Amino acid sequence: MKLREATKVVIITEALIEEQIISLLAELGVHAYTIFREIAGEGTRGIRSGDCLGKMCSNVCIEVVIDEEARAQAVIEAVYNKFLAKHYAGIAYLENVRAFHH
Amino acid sequence: MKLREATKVVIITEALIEEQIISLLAELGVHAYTIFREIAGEGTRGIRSGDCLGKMCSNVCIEVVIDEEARAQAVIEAVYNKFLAKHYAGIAYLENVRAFHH
Amino acid sequence: MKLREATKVVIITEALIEEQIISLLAELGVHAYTIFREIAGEGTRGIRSGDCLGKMCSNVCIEVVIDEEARAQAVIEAVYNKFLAKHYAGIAYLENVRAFHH
Amino acid sequence: MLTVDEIVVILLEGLFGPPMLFFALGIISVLVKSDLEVPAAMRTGLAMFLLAAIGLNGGSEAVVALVKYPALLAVIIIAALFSIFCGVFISFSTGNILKKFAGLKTADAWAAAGHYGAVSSATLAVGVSIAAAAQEAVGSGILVFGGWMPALYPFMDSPALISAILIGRIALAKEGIGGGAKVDPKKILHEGVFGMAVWLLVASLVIGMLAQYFSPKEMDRTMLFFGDMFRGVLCLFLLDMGLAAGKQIGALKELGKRIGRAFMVAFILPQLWGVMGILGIYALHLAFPGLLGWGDAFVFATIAGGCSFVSAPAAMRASIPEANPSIYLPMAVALTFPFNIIIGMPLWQIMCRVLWGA
Amino acid sequence: MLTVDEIVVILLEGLFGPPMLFFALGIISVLVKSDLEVPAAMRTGLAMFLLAAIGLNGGSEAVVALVKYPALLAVIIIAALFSIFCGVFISFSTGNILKKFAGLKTADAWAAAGHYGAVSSATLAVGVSIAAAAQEAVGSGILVFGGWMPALYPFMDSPALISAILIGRIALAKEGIGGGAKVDPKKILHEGVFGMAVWLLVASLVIGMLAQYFSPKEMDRTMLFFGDMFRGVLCLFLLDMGLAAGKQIGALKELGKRIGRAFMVAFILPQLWGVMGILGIYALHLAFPGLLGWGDAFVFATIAGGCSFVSAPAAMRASIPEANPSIYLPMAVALTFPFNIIIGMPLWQIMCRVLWGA
Amino acid sequence: MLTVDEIVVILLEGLFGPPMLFFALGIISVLVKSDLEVPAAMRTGLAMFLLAAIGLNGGSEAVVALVKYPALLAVIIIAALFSIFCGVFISFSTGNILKKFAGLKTADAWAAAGHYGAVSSATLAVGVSIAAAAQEAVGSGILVFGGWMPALYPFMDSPALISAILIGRIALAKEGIGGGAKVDPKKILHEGVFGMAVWLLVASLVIGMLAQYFSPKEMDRTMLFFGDMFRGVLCLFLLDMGLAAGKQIGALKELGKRIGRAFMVAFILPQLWGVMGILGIYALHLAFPGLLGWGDAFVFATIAGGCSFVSAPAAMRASIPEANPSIYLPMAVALTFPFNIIIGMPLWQIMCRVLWGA
Ligand SMILES: Nc1ncnc2c1ncn2[C@@H]1O[C@H](COP(=O)(O)O)[C@@H](O)[C@H]1O
Ligand SMILES: Nc1ncnc2c1ncn2[C@@H]1O[C@H](COP(=O)(O)O)[C@@H](O)[C@H]1O
Ligand SMILES: Nc1ncnc2c1ncn2[C@@H]1O[C@H](COP(=O)(O)O)[C@@H](O)[C@H]1O
Ligand code: NA
Ligand code: NA
Ligand code: NA
Repeated sequence: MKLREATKVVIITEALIEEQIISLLAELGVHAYTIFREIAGEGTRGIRSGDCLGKMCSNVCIEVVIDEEARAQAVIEAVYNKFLAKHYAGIAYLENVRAFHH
Repeated sequence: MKLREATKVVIITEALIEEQIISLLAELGVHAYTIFREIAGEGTRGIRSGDCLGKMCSNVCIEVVIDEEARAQAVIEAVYNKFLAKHYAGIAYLENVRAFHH
Repeated sequence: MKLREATKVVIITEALIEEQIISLLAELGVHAYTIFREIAGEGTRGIRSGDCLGKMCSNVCIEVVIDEEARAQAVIEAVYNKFLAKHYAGIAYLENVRAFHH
Repeated sequence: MLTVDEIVVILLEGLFGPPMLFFALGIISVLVKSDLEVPAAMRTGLAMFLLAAIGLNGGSEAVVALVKYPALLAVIIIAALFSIFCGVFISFSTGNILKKFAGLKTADAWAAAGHYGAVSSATLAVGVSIAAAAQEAVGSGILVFGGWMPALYPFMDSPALISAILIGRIALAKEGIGGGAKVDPKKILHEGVFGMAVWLLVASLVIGMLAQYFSPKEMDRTMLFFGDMFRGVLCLFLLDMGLAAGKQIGALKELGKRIGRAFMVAFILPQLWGVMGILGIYALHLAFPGLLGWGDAFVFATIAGGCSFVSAPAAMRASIPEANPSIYLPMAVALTFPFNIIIGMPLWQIMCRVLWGA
Repeated sequence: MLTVDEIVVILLEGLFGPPMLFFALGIISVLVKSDLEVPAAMRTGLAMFLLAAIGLNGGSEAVVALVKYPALLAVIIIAALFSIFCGVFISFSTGNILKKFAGLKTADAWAAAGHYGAVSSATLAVGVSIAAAAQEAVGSGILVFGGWMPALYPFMDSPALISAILIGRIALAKEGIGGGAKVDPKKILHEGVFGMAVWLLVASLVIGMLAQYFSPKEMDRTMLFFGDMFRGVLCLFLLDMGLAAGKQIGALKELGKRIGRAFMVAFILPQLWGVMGILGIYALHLAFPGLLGWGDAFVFATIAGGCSFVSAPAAMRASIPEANPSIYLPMAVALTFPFNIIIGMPLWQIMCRVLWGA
Repeated sequence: MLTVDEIVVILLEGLFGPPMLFFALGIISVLVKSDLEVPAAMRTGLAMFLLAAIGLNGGSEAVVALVKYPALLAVIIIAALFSIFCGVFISFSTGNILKKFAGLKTADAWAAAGHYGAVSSATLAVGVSIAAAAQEAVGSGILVFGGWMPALYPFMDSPALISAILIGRIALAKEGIGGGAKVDPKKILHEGVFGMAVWLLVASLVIGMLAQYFSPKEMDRTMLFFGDMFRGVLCLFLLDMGLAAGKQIGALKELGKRIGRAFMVAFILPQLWGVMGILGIYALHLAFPGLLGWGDAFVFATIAGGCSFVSAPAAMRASIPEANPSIYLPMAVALTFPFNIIIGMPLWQIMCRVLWGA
């Protein structure tokens, strides 16, 4: 069996910066991820469910399964520091998973 | 680093009661959550993927990251008892995460 | 309280084979699951976000909460071997959850 | 008087007109397991178009008629009161019949009753399409369909839903079930008035009145969209309704042994309510001659006889969650809706034409 | 005979007509990295409109013609048989050519072959748009395009897919690849007949026939939507197809060294199949004079020459998963589709007009 | 000269025309907590239709006019230069006024300034609808609206966004805020030109020119969709804009004590920019008589006075993330947009008609 411990990085933030986050992931060498679009949510920065037009007010959830815990931590830290810590709404967290990817 | 242990409450249920669940969360003091809409699924109460019109037959997934495990348990219990135990289709579960939210 | 340990199987793969995977789950006796449709992603087999028409280029995420860890492992193995190991793009992983389902 | 030949033509034209055939296509598509699907956003778009079109057209015709015949206002008010009566009466009777005759459980009976009392926008749209075509065919000299009837929607819909829910909850309380469930008539009334369908319809009617009065040329340009496209959009909408009906056919088996009686109820009751509506409007016509055409009575019949299957299910799931949606959904969408548009409507049309001698 | 001037006009009118320009806009938008996107629900809505419109129009014209010329039934049946032949023949030949001449792997060759044999609704829609405009231009006195040709869609599509899959799987089995993969011709046939595109098209054709016969006035009202809007809706649809084509241009690099030959195949083969189709219909025209116009042959050419890029890819991904979608998708959508509508169609049109002397 | 009666008619026809009433319906729907919603895919579809329609129509009229009056080319070029000036000037002035007079923080002031400088497609669509109706009413003998004005969109939009961002970032850097944020004018320019709205509009204009020139009959068929449906589609689009405006009303409270001044700015400034635009086009009209109608100046006023609330917010969120969207979004969509279409547009129209003596 090929199940092995891995870490899933989950980033939920403004749809507007999806591309910027993907670019940052690419810079960090991460090229495999899954994107859930047009999700809604509430947080400390107000309800964000289509109260305005375009991408401004919807959220996006990006999930990245990464083999090494250390790299996962580096990724979440980079994303958090560049985007979530400053100006953009969102949350990020890690989960332990057992992955079956080739 | 600001990673800290937290618990994620996941509630998957009928889209119809999304607002009621959000109200209950608010009553419990929870004002931060993420909503995945128009998801499908099957369970003990039949396939629910758009077999009828409007919101009747789609599901919604609500995720809430909560710092204290005890509060997370209280939340899941309240939601379960008020909605899922009785009349509405759905499932609820907890996951351990390490959150990076400010 | 009715919280009990369970395992969540997560399968992210091509939207095209959603039905085939559901059939396989049914064969394995699994009749409860949740489906997230029209999600995007990148992996070793290229970006898959609507670069072509129809279902060809979107992903689907199927989540199954299963009580017994052994059955969850059997399910993920069956799905992996039949679809992901060979021809179809995707990833599958397990997560530990504490479920509240009746 | 209508000859038999004319009746046959009415039946054939209706059954084999594009809208009805697209509805059949929807049902058949499910039966043959086609993957034909109408995306949800498209469904909403089609529904919004139809509701806005019905409202705009009705409003613009109503304002012309009201200017010409101020007495029409009295007719409209009486019709609104009659609608309230119909709503309450239909819910009340249907609930009792479903419980006593069809053997449904208390919760299921009253939840289903609310569907029958409430108004079905899809049924109404088909009715308006038929009445408007008939008006068009005879020209503007003779009154067939005044257009404003759909404004009665909320006057029947909300009373019906509220009474079904209240009676149902009281009955359940007596049986000691769900004593904790709260019923909030204000909230139900709010949803009844400001729910998407009725709100858009009534608001468009008001818009049609104002625009026709102040800005008739703009109105004409607008109706190039909302008028000319109506029939075609209705076809795609009914295709989707057919798909929904087809998907619920399988759920009919949940009715189990009660299916025979449920079948009868789903078929016969709406005919009664339709006829009741027609007779009421006919009485009003006799009292105020010249203000109501046969198409008005016919459209009222589609309001009274129609069985809601989009907004009522959501209201009932929230207010009587003890009821099993697999009872009321298939009855509404897979039995009554097809019965109504295929069999009921031609009958109502013939009845109206006979009464009006048209 | 066509003069050179007339030919130039045909070419210019086609190339610089709004539909083709919107297609170009789609491709350019991708190249300049515009964020212009057609939402999936809108795409489905546009496609449903076009398919229903083609069907309704074809059905209503077919029923008129059939009543007038019962012999047309024989023509339709023979054309259907010819379609089956074309489907099988095109898949068979294309697969061999792709493998032997273009150097594709077995799986890729047969998967791509199925695309060429199958029918492209987008190509068909463009063809119908041109033929219908030509019919409109000459008035109803002269037959240019009888409208029913699109009904042949499933008669070519399913046989093409089934034969490509069967031959492909046998070839793969011989190479010892994917022995375990199951092929279920019944399932493929089911998808071929009840898949969204062909099912909606053919059902609309039947609806058009019934409605034209029983309810012609309703049909007219319906065509205010499905008829008048056709060209405009086609523009938005082709914009989306252009976007899809543009997005696949990048994937062409996967063809690697084989790109030159793939290019030739993607361009030349469909021209052959189009011409084969035209000759077949022309022979039928000679056998049954007066029942087929040049537009019929032209639309048949778009059915035979078109290369499916919506339903075929899905069918092939499921049945020959060993094949690389990055081979067949860009060939179909980024090479053959543009070639066909930009170069193939004007040529087919000229050939048909020359044969018919129109 | 316009009489008072004519002015009243202009005001009433505008305010009580269907588009404006549907906008009001949108706002009211939010206030009464209706669940009326326009799905995102439908919103995109409506916007694409309107942009393509404005472009196609403008292009086809421009090509006719350019062939007739080659001097128009000079007019267009001068107008484009004037647009660039307006864009920069409006951003610059608005930013300073918002900071000094309205007391907004630096980031908020410049982010909001970009919105006022940028172009609002929704405002433009309403303007085109009014100007085109006026042209239609007088027939093609007199020039009211040449159709090509919307092509100036990018010439005002991009310079406005770029200058607001650059000035804003420099001001923030001086205050020591966000020193690390990178501004990439090339990227902003790219988004300004190839962003969905402006790109589709301008490309459709080019398509309209080419198609009108080479394929006029095809163009006519296409305009059955893009022309006749325009007013009706605009109604549904404005309903959605009204919903968006209504949802932002609540956010106005974030303005706190500054709300009074923000109110004044949101109302008065765009009027100034609109008038500035009108005067510029009027000067051009005096220099090149016969090439510009009052509708051209009016549409230019909607370009200059409009305040972007779809593309500008996204650009500003990305480039000045320090600014609070709850300041600029409600100002743009809940204050200026309604002010502009309800009060500004009638005033601009009257001013233009007076200047042109029409
Ligand atoms: N505790 C939480 N649990 C789940 N989702 C959250 C949580 N906090 C924030 N979010 C998500 O992140 C988005 C932005 O949050 P905030 O930055 O707090 O405004 C929200 O709209 C939610 O979708
Ligand atoms: N074991 C499970 N795993 C994942 N999702 C489930 C499971 N059970 C129920 N669900 C979800 O909850 C919905 C209602 O389930 P039920 O109440 O069992 O009908 C289903 O449509 C699924 O989306
Ligand atoms: N490491 C990963 N983390 C999250 N999603 C992944 C990962 N790898 C693959 N995926 C998902 O699986 C799909 C197919 O992946 P692949 O088979 O690698 O092309 C991608 O489009 C992603 O949605
Ligand atoms: Na009713
Ligand atoms: Na073909
Ligand atoms: Na502006």
